[in-house]
This record gives sequence, structure tokens and C-alpha cells, in this order.
Amino acid sequence: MAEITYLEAIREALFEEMARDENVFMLGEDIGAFGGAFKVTEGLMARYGEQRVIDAPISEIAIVGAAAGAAHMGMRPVVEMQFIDFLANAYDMLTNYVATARYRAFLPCPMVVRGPSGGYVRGGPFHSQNPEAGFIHTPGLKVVYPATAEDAKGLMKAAIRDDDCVLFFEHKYLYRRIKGVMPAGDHVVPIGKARTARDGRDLSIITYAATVHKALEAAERLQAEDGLSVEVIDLRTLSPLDDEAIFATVRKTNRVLIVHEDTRTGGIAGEITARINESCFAHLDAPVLRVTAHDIPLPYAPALEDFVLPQTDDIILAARRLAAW
Amino acid sequence: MAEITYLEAIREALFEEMARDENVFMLGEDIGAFGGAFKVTEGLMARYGEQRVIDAPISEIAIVGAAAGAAHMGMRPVVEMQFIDFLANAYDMLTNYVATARYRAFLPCPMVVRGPSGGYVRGGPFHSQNPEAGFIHTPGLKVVYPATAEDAKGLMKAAIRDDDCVLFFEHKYLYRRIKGVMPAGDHVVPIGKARTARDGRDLSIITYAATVHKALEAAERLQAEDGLSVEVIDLRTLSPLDDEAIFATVRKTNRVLIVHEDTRTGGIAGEITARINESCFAHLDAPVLRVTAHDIPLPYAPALEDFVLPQTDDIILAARRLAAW
Amino acid sequence: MARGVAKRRATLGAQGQHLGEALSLERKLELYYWMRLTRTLEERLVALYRQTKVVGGLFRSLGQEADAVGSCYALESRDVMSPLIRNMGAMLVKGATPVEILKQYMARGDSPTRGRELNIHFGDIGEAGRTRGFLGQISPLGDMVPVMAGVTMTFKMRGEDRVGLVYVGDGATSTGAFHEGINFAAVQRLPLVVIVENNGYAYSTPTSKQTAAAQFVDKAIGYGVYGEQVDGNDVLAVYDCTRRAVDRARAGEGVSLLEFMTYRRKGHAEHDNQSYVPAGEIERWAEENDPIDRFVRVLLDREKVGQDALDAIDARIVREIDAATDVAEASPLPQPLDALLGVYADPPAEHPLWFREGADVSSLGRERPEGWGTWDPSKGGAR
Amino acid sequence: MARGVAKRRATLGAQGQHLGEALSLERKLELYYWMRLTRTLEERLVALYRQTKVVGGLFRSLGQEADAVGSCYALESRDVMSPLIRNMGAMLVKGATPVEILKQYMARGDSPTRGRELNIHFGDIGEAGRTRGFLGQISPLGDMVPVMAGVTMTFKMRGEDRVGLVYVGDGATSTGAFHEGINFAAVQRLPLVVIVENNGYAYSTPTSKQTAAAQFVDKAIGYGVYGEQVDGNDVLAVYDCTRRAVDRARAGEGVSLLEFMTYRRKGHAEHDNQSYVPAGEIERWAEENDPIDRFVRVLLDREKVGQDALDAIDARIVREIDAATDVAEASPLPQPLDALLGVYADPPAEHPLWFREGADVSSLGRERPEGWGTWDPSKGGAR
Ligand SMILES: Cc1ncc(C[n+]2csc(CCOP(=O)(O)OP(=O)(O)O)c2C)c(N)n1
Ligand SMILES: Cc1ncc(C[n+]2csc(CCOP(=O)(O)OP(=O)(O)O)c2C)c(N)n1
Ligand SMILES: [Mg+2]
Ligand SMILES: [Mg+2]
Repeated sequence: MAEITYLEAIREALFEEMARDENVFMLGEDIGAFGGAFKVTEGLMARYGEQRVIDAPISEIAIVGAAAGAAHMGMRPVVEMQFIDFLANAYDMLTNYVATARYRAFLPCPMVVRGPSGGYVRGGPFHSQNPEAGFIHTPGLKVVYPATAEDAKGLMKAAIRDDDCVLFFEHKYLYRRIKGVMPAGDHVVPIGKARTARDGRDLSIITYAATVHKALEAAERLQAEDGLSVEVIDLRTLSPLDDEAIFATVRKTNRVLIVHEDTRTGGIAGEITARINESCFAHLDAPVLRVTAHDIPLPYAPALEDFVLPQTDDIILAARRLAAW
Repeated sequence: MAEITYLEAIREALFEEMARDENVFMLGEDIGAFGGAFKVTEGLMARYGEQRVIDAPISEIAIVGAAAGAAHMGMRPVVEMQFIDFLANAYDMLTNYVATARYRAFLPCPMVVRGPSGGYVRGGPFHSQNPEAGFIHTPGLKVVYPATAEDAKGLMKAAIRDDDCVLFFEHKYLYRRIKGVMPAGDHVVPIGKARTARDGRDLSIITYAATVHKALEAAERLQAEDGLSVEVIDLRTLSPLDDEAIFATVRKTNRVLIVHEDTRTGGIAGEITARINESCFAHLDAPVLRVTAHDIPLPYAPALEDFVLPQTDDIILAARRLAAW
Repeated sequence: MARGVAKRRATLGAQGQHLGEALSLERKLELYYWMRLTRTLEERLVALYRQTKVVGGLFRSLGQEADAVGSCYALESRDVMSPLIRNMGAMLVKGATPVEILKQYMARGDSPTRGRELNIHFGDIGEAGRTRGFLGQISPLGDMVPVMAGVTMTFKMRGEDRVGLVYVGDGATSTGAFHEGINFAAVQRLPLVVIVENNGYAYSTPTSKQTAAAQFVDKAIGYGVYGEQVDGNDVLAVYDCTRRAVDRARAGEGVSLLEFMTYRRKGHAEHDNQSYVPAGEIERWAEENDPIDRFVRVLLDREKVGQDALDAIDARIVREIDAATDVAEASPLPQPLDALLGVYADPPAEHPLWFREGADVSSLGRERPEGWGTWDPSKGGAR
Repeated sequence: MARGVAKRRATLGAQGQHLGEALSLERKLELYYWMRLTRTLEERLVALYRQTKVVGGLFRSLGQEADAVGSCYALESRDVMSPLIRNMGAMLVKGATPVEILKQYMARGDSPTRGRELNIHFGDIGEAGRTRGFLGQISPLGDMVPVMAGVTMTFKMRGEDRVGLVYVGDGATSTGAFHEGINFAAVQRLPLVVIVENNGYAYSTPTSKQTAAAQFVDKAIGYGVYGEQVDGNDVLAVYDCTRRAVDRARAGEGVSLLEFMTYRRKGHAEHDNQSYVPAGEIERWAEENDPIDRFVRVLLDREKVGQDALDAIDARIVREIDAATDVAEASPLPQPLDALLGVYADPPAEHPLWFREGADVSSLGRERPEGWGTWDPSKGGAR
């Protein structure tokens, strides 16, 4: 079977889910004839028509709110944020209206909000964000953030079928750089389950999205240069977190490094550290360490962006520190 | 000197700062002649006039954005959110425009965004929130959350004088329940410094806002019933965190309980745990434990709200567990 | 204002109030019933509030009953309406029962939201016939406009003959959500009626500090939608104007923006002393422009209804509310553990946190309501 | 559309374009200079982009030069303007230099934002005289309207004789920020001119999918502000219309909403192939309605300017841009550690994270720019 990119895998999932369920429809800015800023929805309007692939005005509040209203009525909207950064513009609608709908009012709100996220692309402060923390912090929402093409497809299908609102982060650095062969048939990856991206004995790196690939690169070099056996856990879903998988790797290696591209303070690494601390304290041979972005709005010039964001060398340095603890 | 309430202390700070600096002005909904939903700004318009106490339309984006524009021009706006929950409506303007202004464009943006926050008041899901986590996660913003009347006044004065944007959370449960005697003179409490609310040797409770008082109550009972000496640290400022004060109490008692009213996952307790873990791992005799709200939109009925939020008995149970570790 | 009305009427061609006049006497008496029921139920709530049996704030629509009742009365039962805090009358017309509303205000465990949300923040939407078609709002103002755009979008997608109606206050028109929602609906030509209830105030803020426009209906042209302004205290005119907009929506002519001129005679909530209101203003509206008094005169003078007939309705309403109050007061309070249910479809319940290990979770997982669940279609309920 | 224009003109009484006509020949030639400078500088940027010397995307205003230049030319140097991505012309008129813009696009270390922000997202505001009075936008559309409301609010508070001007695209009018901002400014009667550049598209979305209104200027009445629509490719008409609104603002008559009818001849950004544009549309605008061609005809035919005079200006512009390009290309790239500076006033710099302990921070804390810092008032710069 042919390899397809992370981006094509997402598109394939959208095509298949629209074919499977007529209640699935797309809503967003420039997603129709144009196929979206990154062409993720390319071809969908030609196939499924304007009724099911709807170009909206530039109004994230309206787009998310309208999706919620449609979801109440039994539809399965898939909303595109042209850049995930613009979730901020719909923050009230998402965290106050959508996230609480089922709980406060028994209103089903099955919808997906997806879009390109993340840095390493010279996008500057408003086209490179990783705003997952604010949504992981919101009860009622689910958050997924795939690192591989296979997971991108399988998690998108799971997200569309989920009975609650799922925020689907698509790392734009991976869109065309990462490829994979899709498993045959109806490939669905369950939400809430992490993946062991690499088996190891000496220490564990817990991460997700683009930094999974940096962690794997680091693991290779640590194996080659230091003879260290590094396990890499790809969380895949950030809310709900897969505590079992996290605790299992801690118990296995007793040394944990958490890596994320998001800024440090208030990023998800803190939450994971707290959970490990609460549940696996006795299994820790060293403190849980974090490699993250600096607490700085992401600058645009290559030298600056590269400094602010975590790099493979940083992971290697941190892993060595941890191994030597 | 007479005691005044937490609310009156905030008002006193506003009066004094408006008198001290003519660039200070108030902007918000119903804050003028009406004096605000909780009467915090009562009397300010009568004293300083409509030019400096401005009633705005119901538009949090415009209010925060206009404050930023005025701040660029040398003014010192103090913005009221009628309920802090409505920060969500201005989330883009705050986190994208205001927080990054100085860094991305050398634009000074000295402003305060203040409002009533917190639960225990039967306010339901949209009038009880503690949304600090999303802003602590945003580089460029500062966040303060006082627990005492003295700090409410002193931190408000510091916030208004700060050269960056400060989010000022006022716990509505404390507004009229907590009183204090204001220190004479120009009482300014520095941003970024925690306070030891109670000295202790056996274990530390790190908390802020309304739960400071629950922690103190718990400490009293633990002293009386278990002979436990409990230290209580009131963070006062949540961004930037006072690492020194946090690490000092960890090194002193070697047992830490973090308590916050905010929901658990993604709340600030995770960040604090990670920092303790990184810097004081060797000093920990037990895992850092958390007492927080459940990950649930805050319900309105008393029995439900009381179940979801952390209570004094929960702190006592957790402290005993920690002491017995 | 007259100028404005004239201009709108002229440019947008409304046609007086004959649709309201044309209602049968029986239906006119229904209008009276709903308005009186609204007012009497609110008075009962005030009594319960004074007895501290109401949890949280109490919001009145005194003097706005015609606006809520007359407009919602123009909808069919299959249509969907989203109310604001002062649209209890619309909720009642759409089938919400006094028992539900009383239980909501008293935060009872078997209230429509199980004590999770306040007052009339509840609803019942979905399939026509199986649901009553009202969608409770959330507190952040304006948010229901985009949401109702989405609800009506499904009507259009499915070719269902259903219409949506959403209320916003004069104050809520200032929100970004209102703007984005009505613009989205207008572009999509959705069957949505947006009603701006201009009651003169947003909390303490007079309309003059909310907009520089001569009138809210002037926003219609800027959104490219049909606009009409009407006397919100004339229940027949309100019905007429709304019905026209509803018919347009049904005919595929898209969105309407209607401005109802009315007045908020009580404070924002019970606690508000209205210190900011010019002396005499409230009294004047109460004496000269009470929507129920006005309609009573129409019924007595023009429709030749006997006072005894109205008294009979009033008496029936008191009996209904007495009965509803007894049921509500006897209803159970929520149990603490109920708080853990239904944040997500899966998992169906949250776990108590470790420091609540004691908590008996055996009772959990029982309640899995399909919908709002407190209303039994078989038993029915108003309309 | 004509109807619309006529109606606006009638109801709002614009007066032809005599203010533009009345400009001296010298000033008309300045207008020509700014338009030509804009176009030539963008062409230079395209060349640099093709040489991959531009970091990130490149945005063109081809065919919109009259709209940006003519409107900003109506401001005094003490006034403040906030541009959009297609208002490089307005930036130049307000004193931004080609060197600054080239450095921004090349993300240089001594560019106005030190390589932190993109393209024309930079500015220089504050005290009149000491600053040039432009405020760069951020990416989220509509946000600059509330911010400029705040800027102009300070003019009103301080009784300063200054005016603000903010640009939004047809697409940005759909945002909540635009709505809340213009409404806020209207209620406060702030000296703010809001210009809607209707260039037919928002990225790939045609205006018909952005609004149901016949024209954007129809929004003026709904906000209770002065409104006017003008041919955005007629630089004198643009100046005339904007100047009238600016004068109103100065006179304390509050907010204006102006709609400029123009056309985006290039894609949203260089990468966009405009597949969504009807065949011939772009060519037609290029041939029949190029703002520079049109103004050249005015200068040659009506103003009797010699072609040689225009050629001289063009040649001067090329020399200026050549010189600016040399300076920009020779300018340094930012140093990694510069990233740590100035997130807050206090502390002045962040620390490198522990895994970067190696980093030499001795260089830190040097740079503490007072303002935008790349412009030397003493050396001056255009206007
Ligand atoms: C976004 C938002 N901001 C502020 C509030 C606080 N608030 C609740 S009701 C209200 C006034 C509403 O006035 P209006 O829209 O005219 O409705 P009315 O009460 O007059 O019926 C305000 C400011 C809110 N609920 N939502
Ligand atoms: C809130 C927000 N949503 C989406 C975007 C992505 N975006 C950038 S430019 C653009 C189109 C803007 O169109 P318009 O306002 O007409 O300006 P023009 O490019 O035509 O000058 C879009 C959708 C954004 N920047 N901000
Ligand atoms: Mg009102
Ligand atoms: Mg455009």
C-alpha cells in the first residue's frame, strides 16, 4: 500500500467519515472550493457539495457556536480553524457553551474543532501556537494531538464519532514531512490511549506531536553514543490523559523526561508530573524533568524561534542528566 | 484604625491610585453611577467624573482592547469584568494582543483587568469560575489573587503601578466576609512575593485566595486534634510564582500539600508540583499531594457545589495522609 | 423614534397588526392566559425568594410579558426558541411548565437541570413532536445567536419546515457573539428570527450608552436582513410583527431582526434598587403602558369579554401555581454524588477525588437522561 | 451598488471630491510618489522573496495603492493610523521607511521588531512629534479596531487635537472585535475613522459569502455613525472622502465608517494561485482600473504634468529602494539570546532554561529600546 502524508491521512479520514455518516459536515473559512489554507479539505466540496462543506465568514465565535447548535440537533460538525491560534477568538463559546452543554443541560454536543497548530515553521507569534493547555484544563472537552499519519487518520475518525466535543490539533510541521501507510479497513484509533513509540529500559520520554520525532531522534543518538535504552511514549490524546500508560513507563524505567513544544509554565508537563508524583512517587529514581519551549511569545526570525523552542540536542542533554542522576 | 472589608480595601486602593496618578482611569460595565455589580467602584464616578470612570457597552473585547490602546499612550486603565468568567470573551485580545504587545512590538501595555471570581456562592457555572490557569500559561501577563484585605489593597496598588498587564482576581466569597486593618501610608504589596500565613514544621500547605482560609482552619484543627504543626503559604501572586518561598517551605517541612479551588487537571498545582520536583526532589519525604475542585463545570445547587469544591475536611484528610506518609 | 419606525415600515413594508387582530377570541384569551400566568408565577417566585426558598438571584419580566408571550405565540410547536432571562413567558408558551421553573429556581434534584444550572437556563430540543422546542441560554450574552444559527442551519440542511427564534437584549447587541451570529445566519439565509428586546436598560446602563444608533432596527440593513420595530407592550402587534417574520423565514426569505420597544420595570435582578432610573419613569410605564392592562382593555372594550371570564382565568392560574408550588416544594434536593454524572457521554461519570474516597459511589451511573427528561410527551403540557 | 452609493451620498451628503482636486500639484505629485513607491517596493520584495531572502509569506497590495495612500495622506503627522497587511502604502505615507520594511520582511536583528514579528506588523506611536503615529496590527483580524478606540479615547481624554484611522478588510467586518470596537467608539464619540477596504475577497471568500448586506457602508446607520462609500481606486476621491471624515473627527463629530471599493489583484499571499477567481476578472481590473494608471492620466491630461517629471520620480524611487535594499541586506540577523529580552518590563530578560545552561547570557540586558527605536526623529524620514 502507498504511503500518504499526515495531511493526506487527515483528508482521507474526512472523506471516509462524510461517506459513512451523512450527518458529518465541514464548516470553516476558505475550506470549500479553495480547500482550506493548507488544502486539508481539498476535494470535499466537489464530492459532497456546498451543503456539507460550508464556507463561513471570518467569525470563529459564530462557526463554533453554529457547530454546537447543529450538534444538538444530531449533526456531526467538523470545524476548521484556519490556524488553531484562533481558538482564542472562540474561547468563550468553546469553554463556556460547548464544554458544559452536556453537563449543565443534557445537550449532546458531538463536534470536532480541528486546525493547523505548532511551530518550527517561521510562522511568528500568531500562526505557531500550541494552546492545548487551556482546553485540557476545561472539563467537557477532549483534546487529541497526533504525531503520525496513521494516528492522524485513526484519531480523526474516532473524534468525529465521539459523542462529545474533540479538539483536534494538526501539527503543520508534520503535514507534509511525515508519511505512513494506512492500515486497511475502517482504521479507528481510540481516544485516550497513548502509544509506545519506542521501547526502552533506562529512561522514559513522554511527549506528543512534533516533539515525538525529536525524541525518537534523540533516543537513537543516545542509544548509539551512550548505549542508553530510551523509551518514548507518544500521548496522542491529551485529554483524557492515559494514566495507565504513563504510570507503566514510570514503573518500568523509573526515570521520566517530559517534552513539549508548548511554553513551560502551565503546560501539560506540570499536570503529568503531578500525576506521576501522586501515583508513582516510590518508583522515581530521579525527579521528573521537563524540556519545553521558553515562556516567550514565539518569535519569527529563525534564530529566535529555534532558541525558544525545544530541540533534539536539548532532549539529549536532559536525558543524559536524568540517566546520570 | 478601623477594620475594612476585602472589598472596601480594593476600593480604597482605587481611590488612592486615581488621586495619585491622573493617568489611572476605570473602564467597565455598570461601574459608574451604579458602582458595579458588587459596588467595588462605588463613589469613584462621583469623585473623579465620567471622564475617568467610564461605563462601557457589553463588549469585553472592546473594553480590554480599548484599555490596551490607552495603555500604549501612557494611560493606566483599570478594567472591570463584571464577573471574571467573562475574561473568556476577551481571551484573544488578552492573550494575543495584550500579553505580546511589549515583546513583539515594544509597546508598553500597563493595565489591570480585575473582577469578582470564585465559588462557594451558589453562582452556578458562569459566575463562579477560577480561570487563572489559562493566563498563568500566557507569557507577558501577570496574575495576582489576594486572600486578605491588606493584600487586596496593597496588591491592587502594585498592579496599577506595574508596567505590564496584571490580571487581578477578587474572590467574591471574601468580598464582605474578610476584614483587615490597613497599614498606614502608601501600602503597596510587591507582586511576585508569597506570604507565610502560618508558621509550621511538620508539613506545608501551599494555596491562595479563598482556600487560604480553609487551610488555616484546617491547620488549627490539625494542631488541636493531631498536634501537627502546619505551615500555610499564601501565594498571593500566581504569575510570576515565588519559587524561593515555595522551595523554602519544602526544604523546611519536606511534605507539601497544594490546595486550589480551580479544577484539578491543568490547574496551577501541577506547575508547582513540577517545580518542586525539579528543584527540591531530594527534600521530599512524601509525594506532593493536591486538594482541588473536581474536573466538573461548577453546578449551582448547594449540595452539588459543595461536593465539587474542596472543603476544609478534605484538607484535613489530605494533611493527615501526608503526615502519616 | 417615530421617524425610525415610519422609515422601517416604509422601506420594509410591514402591514399594521391585522394578523394579531385576526386571531380568534379563544386564541386571544390564550394570550391573556400566558401573560397573566407569567406575571403570577413571577409573583409567586418573589414570595418564595423572600422565604429564601429560591437559590441565587431572581429575574423579573414585569411589564415585558406581551413581548415574550406575543412573539413566541407566533411559533409552531415544531419551531425552536431560545429565551433570555426575561422570557419566562416565552418558555411557558413553548411548553415549559411552572413546576419545572419552580424546581429550577429552587435548585431541586429532579428539576430539568438536576440543580446544575439556574432559573430558566434549561430546554428541550431535538426532533419535532418529541420535543417542545426551547433551548435555554447560558450567561455569556449573545452566545445563543450563533447557536441558534446552527440549529436553524440543520432545518435548512434537512429541508425541515421549522423556524428558529432567538431573543437578545439591547445590551447583548453590543457583543461580538451577537454580531457574528446574525451575520453568519444572514449570509446563510437561515430561517431565524432575532428579536432585540429594547427595554431601555442593560443592568444599570441606559440604551444611550449601549449604542449610538437611533434605534436597534437600523442594524438590519447593515446585515442585509428584514427589519421591523414594534410596540413591545401591545401583544397583538408583537404577535403580528413576529408572525410576519416567522412566515418570511418559513418561506425561505431568511433572517429578520425585530426590535421590540418595551421597558424593564423591575431591577436587573431582585437585589437591584434601580437607583439609576430617573424619578417617575417606572411609575409612568406602570400606569400608562402595562401590557396586561392594555390587553385587558382590548378584551373588555373591543372584544366584549366579560370581566368574570378574565377573573375565572386568573383564578385558574392561581390554582395551577398553587398546585405547582406544592409539587416543587415537595420535590427532592440533589444528592452530592449526582454532581459526578454526565460531564462526558463516555465516561458516564467522574470518580470522586482521592480525598473523598469515603464517598459511596454505588448510587452512581443510575441517571442517564436521554434528553432533558423531565417532560413526558405522552402527558403533554401546554401546546 | 450605484443605488447604494447614491442613497448614502444622498442621506449622508458627501460632496464630490473637491478636497482632492484642490490639492496643489506638488502634493498631487507626492500622492503619485507614494503610490509608485508602494508598488515598486512590493516588486522588490517579490524579487527578494524569489531569492528566498524573505522569511515567511509576502502580501501584496497591487491595485490597492490609491486606497492606502490617498486615505493616510488625509492625516496629519500627529494623527495615528493602524494598517492592515495591504496598507504598506499607508505605512510609508506615515513615515515608515523602506529600510524598515525590508528588514522586517527579512527578519533582521535590527528591524523594528528585532525579528520577532512579521512584515508590517510594527509601529511607532506615542507623543505627537516624537513618534510617527502608526500602530502595526496583529494577525487576529478586527483586533485593531478596539485598540484604536482606546488610542483615540486618550486623545479625547486629554483634549488633544489628534485623530485615529484604522483599516479593516471586507472579511474582518465579520469579526466580533470589529463590531465591539466600532460600537464602543461610536458610543464614546471618539475621533476615529474606520475604513472598510472592500477588495472583493477575504482570502478565497467572495464578499457575497461574507455579508448579506448590499454594501458595507450600510452598517454605518446601525452603529449611528457617519458613512460614505467611495471609489477606492481614485486616489483623489479617496483623499477627499477620508479627509472629510478626518475633519469630522477633529471637529468632535465622532466616528465614520468609510467603504472603499477596490480589488485585490494578487492572491491572499504570494503562494495563493487565485484558482477561485472568475476568469478575466483580474485582467479587467488591471486594464481598466489600475489606480496608478488612472492617476497618471489625471496628471498628464488634466494637470499637464510632463511624462519626464513622472519618469524622474520613478527613477528616484528605484534609487531609494536600491539603497534601502543594500542597507537591509547588510543588516545583521538576530542573535539567539535576543529572544530572551523584554517579555516584561520587569524582569527585563528571561533566563535560558536549564537545558540551555551553556548559553552565554553575558550579552543580555543590553538592549532596552525606549520605543520602536529604529527611527531617529532627528534624522527624520518622510513627513
Ligand atoms: C458577555 C457578558 N458580559 C456581561 C454579562 C453580565 N450581564 C448579565 S445581564 C447584563 C445586562 C443585560 O442587558 P440586556 O441585554 O439589555 O438584557 P435585559 O437584562 O435588559 O433583558 C449583563 C451586563 C454577561 N452575562 N455576559
Ligand atoms: C480572527 C481571524 N480569523 C482568521 C484569520 C485568517 N486570515 C488572515 S487574512 C484573512 C482574510 C482577510 O480578508 P480581508 O479582511 O477581506 O482582508 P484582505 O486580505 O482582503 O485585505 C483570513 C481569513 C485571521 N487572521 N484572524
Ligand atoms: Mg435591556
Ligand atoms: Mg478583502
